[in-house]
Amino acid sequence: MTAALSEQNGAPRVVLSARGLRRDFGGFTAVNNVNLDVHHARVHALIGPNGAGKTTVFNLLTKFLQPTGGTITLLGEDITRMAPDKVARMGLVRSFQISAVFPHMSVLDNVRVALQRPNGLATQFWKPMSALDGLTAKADQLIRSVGLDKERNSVAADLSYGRKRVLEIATTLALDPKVLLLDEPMAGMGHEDVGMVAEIIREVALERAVLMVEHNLSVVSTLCHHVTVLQRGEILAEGDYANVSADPRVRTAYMGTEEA
Amino acid sequence: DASDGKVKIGILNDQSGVYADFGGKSSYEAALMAVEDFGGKVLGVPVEVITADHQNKADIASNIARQWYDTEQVDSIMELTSSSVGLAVQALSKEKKKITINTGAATTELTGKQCSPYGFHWAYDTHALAVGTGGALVKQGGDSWFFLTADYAFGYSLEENTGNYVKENGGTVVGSVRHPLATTDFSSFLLQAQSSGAKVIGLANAGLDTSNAIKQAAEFGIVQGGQRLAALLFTLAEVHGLGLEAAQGLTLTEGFYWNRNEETAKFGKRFMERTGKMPNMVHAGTYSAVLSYLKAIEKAGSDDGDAVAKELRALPVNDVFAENGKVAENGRMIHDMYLLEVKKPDESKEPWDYFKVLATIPGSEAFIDPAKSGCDLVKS
Amino acid sequence: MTMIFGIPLQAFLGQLLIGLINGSFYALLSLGLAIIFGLLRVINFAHGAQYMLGAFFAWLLLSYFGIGYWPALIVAPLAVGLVGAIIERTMLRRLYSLDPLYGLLFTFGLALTIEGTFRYLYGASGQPYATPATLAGGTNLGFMFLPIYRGWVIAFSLVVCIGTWLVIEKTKLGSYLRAATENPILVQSFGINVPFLLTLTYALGAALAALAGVLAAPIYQVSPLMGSNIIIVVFAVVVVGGMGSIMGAIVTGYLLGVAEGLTKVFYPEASNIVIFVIMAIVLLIRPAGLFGRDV
Amino acid sequence: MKPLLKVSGLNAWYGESHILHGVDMTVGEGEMVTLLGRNGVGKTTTLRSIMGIVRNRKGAIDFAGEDLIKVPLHRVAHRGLGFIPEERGIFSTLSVYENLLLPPAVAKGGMTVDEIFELFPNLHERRNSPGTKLSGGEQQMLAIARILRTGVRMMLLDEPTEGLAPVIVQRIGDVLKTLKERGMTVLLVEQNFRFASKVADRFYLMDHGRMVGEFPVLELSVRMDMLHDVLGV
Amino acid sequence: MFDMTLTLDIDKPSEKKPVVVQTIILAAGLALLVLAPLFFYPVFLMKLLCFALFACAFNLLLGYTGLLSFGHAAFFGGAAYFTAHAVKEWGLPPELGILVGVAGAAFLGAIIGFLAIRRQGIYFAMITLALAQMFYFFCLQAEFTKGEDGIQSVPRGHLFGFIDLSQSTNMYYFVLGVFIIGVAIIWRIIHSPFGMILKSIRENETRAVSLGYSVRNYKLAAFVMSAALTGLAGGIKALVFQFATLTDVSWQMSGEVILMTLLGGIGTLIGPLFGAGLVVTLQNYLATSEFPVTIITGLVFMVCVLLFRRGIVGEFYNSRLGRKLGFEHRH
Ligand SMILES: Nc1ncnc2c1ncn2[C@@H]1O[C@H](COP(=O)(O)OP(=O)(O)OP(=O)(O)O)[C@@H](O)[C@H]1O
Ligand SMILES: Nc1ncnc2c1ncn2[C@@H]1O[C@H](COP(=O)(O)OP(=O)(O)OP(=O)(O)O)[C@@H](O)[C@H]1O
Ligand SMILES: [Mg+2]
Ligand SMILES: [Mg+2]
Repeated sequence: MTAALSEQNGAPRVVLSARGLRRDFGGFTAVNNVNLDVHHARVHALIGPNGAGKTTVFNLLTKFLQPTGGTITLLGEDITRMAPDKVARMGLVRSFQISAVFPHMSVLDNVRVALQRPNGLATQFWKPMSALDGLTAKADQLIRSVGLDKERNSVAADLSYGRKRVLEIATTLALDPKVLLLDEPMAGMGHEDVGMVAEIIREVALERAVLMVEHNLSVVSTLCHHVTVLQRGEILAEGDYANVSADPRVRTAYMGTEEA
Repeated sequence: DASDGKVKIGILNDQSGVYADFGGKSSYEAALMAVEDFGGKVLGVPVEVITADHQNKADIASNIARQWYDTEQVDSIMELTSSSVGLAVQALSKEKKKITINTGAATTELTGKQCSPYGFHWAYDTHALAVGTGGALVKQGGDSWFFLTADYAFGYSLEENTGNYVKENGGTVVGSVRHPLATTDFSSFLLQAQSSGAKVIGLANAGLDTSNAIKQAAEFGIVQGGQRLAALLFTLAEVHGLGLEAAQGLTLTEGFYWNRNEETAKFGKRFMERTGKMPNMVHAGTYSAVLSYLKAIEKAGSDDGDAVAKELRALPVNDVFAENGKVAENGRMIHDMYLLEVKKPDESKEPWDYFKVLATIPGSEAFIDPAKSGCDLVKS
Repeated sequence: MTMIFGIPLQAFLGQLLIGLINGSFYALLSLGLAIIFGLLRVINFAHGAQYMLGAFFAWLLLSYFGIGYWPALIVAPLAVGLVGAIIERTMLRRLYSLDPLYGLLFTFGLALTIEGTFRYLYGASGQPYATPATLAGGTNLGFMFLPIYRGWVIAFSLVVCIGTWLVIEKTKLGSYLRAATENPILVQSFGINVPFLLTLTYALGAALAALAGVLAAPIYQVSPLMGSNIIIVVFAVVVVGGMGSIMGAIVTGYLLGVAEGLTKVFYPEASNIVIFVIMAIVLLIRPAGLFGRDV
Repeated sequence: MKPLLKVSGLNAWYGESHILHGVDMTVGEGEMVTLLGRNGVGKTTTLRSIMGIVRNRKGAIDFAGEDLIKVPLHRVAHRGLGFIPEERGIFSTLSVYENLLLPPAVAKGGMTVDEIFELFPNLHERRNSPGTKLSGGEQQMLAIARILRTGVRMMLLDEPTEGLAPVIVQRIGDVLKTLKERGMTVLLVEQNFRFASKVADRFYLMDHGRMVGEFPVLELSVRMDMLHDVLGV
Repeated sequence: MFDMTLTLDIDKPSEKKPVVVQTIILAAGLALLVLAPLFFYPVFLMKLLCFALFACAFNLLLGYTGLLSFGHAAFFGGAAYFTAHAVKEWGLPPELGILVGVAGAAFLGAIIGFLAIRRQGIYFAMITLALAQMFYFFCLQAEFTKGEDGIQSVPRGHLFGFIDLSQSTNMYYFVLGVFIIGVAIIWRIIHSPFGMILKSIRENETRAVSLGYSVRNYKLAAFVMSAALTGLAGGIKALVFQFATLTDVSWQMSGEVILMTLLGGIGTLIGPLFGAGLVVTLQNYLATSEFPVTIITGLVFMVCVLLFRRGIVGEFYNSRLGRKLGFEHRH
């Protein structure tokens, strides 16, 4: 409700926000006092050195981990204690740092499985498989949009690593999420795919919020509207890429002295 | 005359489980001996004996029995160790109008509420054990009892029969504890029995369970502490398994002892030659049951269930197992039982010389008066 | 007489002690299971059978070769360990690359075969095994009569458990073993002979089970069924303790033994299921088990 | 330069699929060679075949005068060859410290634990936590550090920079340079071309299970076209 | 979760022509079952069908959800007890008695499943085993189960009030009918949108969660369905043998059904039917022989796991003939 109002005022509305987020592992604090606002129709990058807590933040936001402290709000609703599948159903969907597909299903079926839930075709144990035929067209469209047409009928396990990541993005998009969390979507991808995936992300971000972790700074610089830098679990700097990358603290902590 | 050209007897019992020594394969041998002694033929047709292991499972037993009747032309089934098996097969046989003669199971139910016109109970029962072993110990001053009871029908029946007997004779039952079949560790039950202060600890279980309990009682110094053990169902086979050292001094009740007289000893030796061990009451009882069955067929001139059942009730039983035994209306074969004591190792003069006969318990005392058995076959 | 919760002190302490003795067996067995599982990712269903084998070896040694308890305490575990090694080398090893459930199924079949064979050969009824003369008799502790042999079982099992734990957790060998569980190929590429390590592990686990078997022989009879009677309870112990945690297996073994012993005092009918009930409760509260890591 | 590793006519298979079709390459003593190629051309497979992890292979792998084809996997390390896999292979049941100490030293001259902790302070800080609780980058450092201890003569390094922050990549580059100064031989598989160009002496270019090109770092600029064709850089 | 080298996919024809062949095979199979009592001992056939249905229901969980339950005997034996009690003590007609059994098994399945699905893989197997063992001890001690004796002499009664089931032919066709209905239900579940989600959960659970599927609920639903269908098998078994005993709730029974499924082919619809047929025949054959069944059972288990993980039907599907007939499977 509040979110919808703010949009009318012209400013991009906040769809996902975290306040004072904290997570301890034993005595070790992996994430500490993180405040984060993810906006509709924007690509937000979360960068930082290895071990800074980026994946942990993702896990906290998507409820795969329970926060030790702080609150998370999604579309105006407090989701701090919600189950991960429920959060996903509310429209917050993630990809994984290590590719996650259904290995022994065809590419088409991978996408259709994702389409089943939003189309209310998941619990019908009494209906025949042909009930799913209606999803094929939509699935094909998604497959085409990520350039997997040739592999449509191959088993996901047979795809190369990079293609699997692309497939994962396709299944994620199938849910038509409101907020998309991508953990290193380009990692392990060949050069030919990086550009295409970047293009896909740019496109989907037109009507969705995207939060991504990425080490490929050229991607970050061209794609992202907003960058948050994490270090040792805390926010080190925030702003657009130009500002952040000029920050000397960021340079020493993350980027190093020269562009990689 | 005999249906389908032969008379077929099935020996169905536990041949690999806890009661394998109690009856087991040797019961089959006993049946074969009986057939041979009878001449191998009845009414001019051959007599055949088959056997199977029911692994102490009532359902397996009843499946085998069903199949035997339906597809193998079996005319009667015998031995049937374990109460659950006995009851199940007797019920099935009633439906099929076939004879069962039970020598292995103990429960009085077989000839009580669940009696059958075709079902006979031959060797012993829980009542006889209660009167025999229970009675002996009560007479020796064991007037307070604590029971270790196998947690199933046979155990309850044995505990109840013995408990009643104790109470009728002025004693008390101070407590009881139930243990599952095939318990390996009795120590905590024994401790309970020990702290109950009862004079007698009644072991209302059988086979391996009883042996284990006795062994562990020794470990915990229970007998030294002044309490007595009553192994209510214990036979020659279990004594052999346990060894005289551990078993000495136990009082027990059996319907047969091979070394009781010349005739029994002769039978025992013959049996020994075939099986490598001496017979207990189950083996001798099975011999007797088969013999009596064949006699009844001969007398009836047919192997039809109704005719044979009638003759079995009419004929007296006189063989190596029973002297002047007779079959009551409820199917109970009434005969004398023996109160025995296990010898000390140095008293034993030859292998398998394990028992002293303390007393003979007349059949009328040992077994329930058929009129009071609860069996509706008995006209009152 | 002193009473605790309406139970004579003597009975209470007595049962506590007996619980500890049972716990000793649970601990020894779940320790072996935990080691094999921890390193091979195989749920060794044959553990009960190997425990039984240990007892049977001791019995066979005594009845056919006149070899007594003390040598048997060493020889039987070695022999069973050797059998374990052969099984691992020839069969079990082929299953490592598959889902761990196949290991469970294989050892389940193995257990049936071993038990079936011994039932076939020796019948289901137990064979007696005498308490060694040096440990025969008992002492009156005042509150109970403690058979010396049972006291020995508690003490000895504690020593074995702690010793094994030290080896696995604190030595280089132990860290090789743990690493090899996760990625045998990589560990091998570091220059460590992993196949041999795995064989050794399975042999060690089997030997521990056999050791428990020899310890048990004088208390319970030596019976082909002794293993299958205890194995499922030990499974529950392992689940409660947290799979793969060696310390967890040991501590939970003793704890649940005591819990079971106490149930026998207060509510004997439930003594069979108390361990399973505890398991259910633990699962509700801490699905990973008392000592398990979250997975 | 004396060749330390000489691979000739190496073929390798995964089950039925034939991945390497006669790979030939040489790595000199103390040299740092980088293997470039697109996804799935068989770079990892080459390393795994040399190490002996892929056993279904034919050809000759001469390492310090001995053919490795017949050496069982657990003896290869003792010949002085260390392998750092793409997926890092950190053990979750071992602490960081235990992970570090795991591989047995195969020769003298490896780095000491103190030197390693100096190189990778993160590891020192997290030394008592379970290995896989480290972040991806920390795990990569641990994987490299682990091999540095053992004193091998040659390392096979599979994509060490994948998923690492630029600072860490730089640090790893520095480490590799340090190692080279100490005489370590390295065969590196890398997608990060820029990184590779900073550390390598020589490049091999791979396509479809074969070597399709080879050139020293100095010729890099003139070879750009060929790289473009094969890699699509 | 379960090993993926197995024949995972469903008995699904890939081309048109094989459909004909498969229809013929199916029809022949049905005809065989209808005529079988002319040639075989009906009680044996009924036993076979009961176990086949049991194994198929079990396979719904193992083969299609990837959950290895080591406690299915609880549902099988539990339902047998419930049905037997309902028919014998409450005097219900057979069809209602069986429904009581199914409902009871489903209820038990909900409880055990609720606890067990908190863990995965091997833990799941052990927990189901332990909980089923707990149920076993409950049955051992509960009044209504009659301890070691079991519930004996259960009347078969009259189906729908007029078909006398004590006639073994009538009983046979009743059992056959129930079997066909049971298998049809399983087939439908597997080939449904729901079945698709089950498959995806088995393939990658975390991913399924992130797509918004409440994995626990799906698993629990599959568990309860499998338990209920197992209960159907247990209920008819109680009527066929007029008996309900501890054997059916013992862990050995849980092991047996795994063997049947493994032997026939995990994840194939009709594999368990063959597995059950083989095991039941073997047991029948060995029941009256000297040789203990357990040794053979154990050995078959070991050989299967080591050499024929696909099982009879799975191996057939992968054989040349099987492929020709269109049963080809990936992997
Ligand atoms: N275990 C395996 N079984 C079957 N095929 C495999 C296996 N591992 C890799 N492959 C196939 O072998 C080919 C070469 O793989 P390899 O891992 O060597 O490629 P790579 O050059 O290292 O690629 P990347 O840059 O993605 O790591 C690929 O087509 C891959 O799909
Ligand atoms: N489950 C866990 N238990 C203990 N420590 C953890 C756990 N998960 C993460 N950590 C620690 O938290 C810190 C942050 O890890 P995280 O995976 O979030 O890093 P990251 O920023 O994603 O790094 P990378 O870019 O390398 O993936 C690391 O030091 C890691 O060791
Ligand atoms: Mg990360
Ligand atoms: Mg690679």
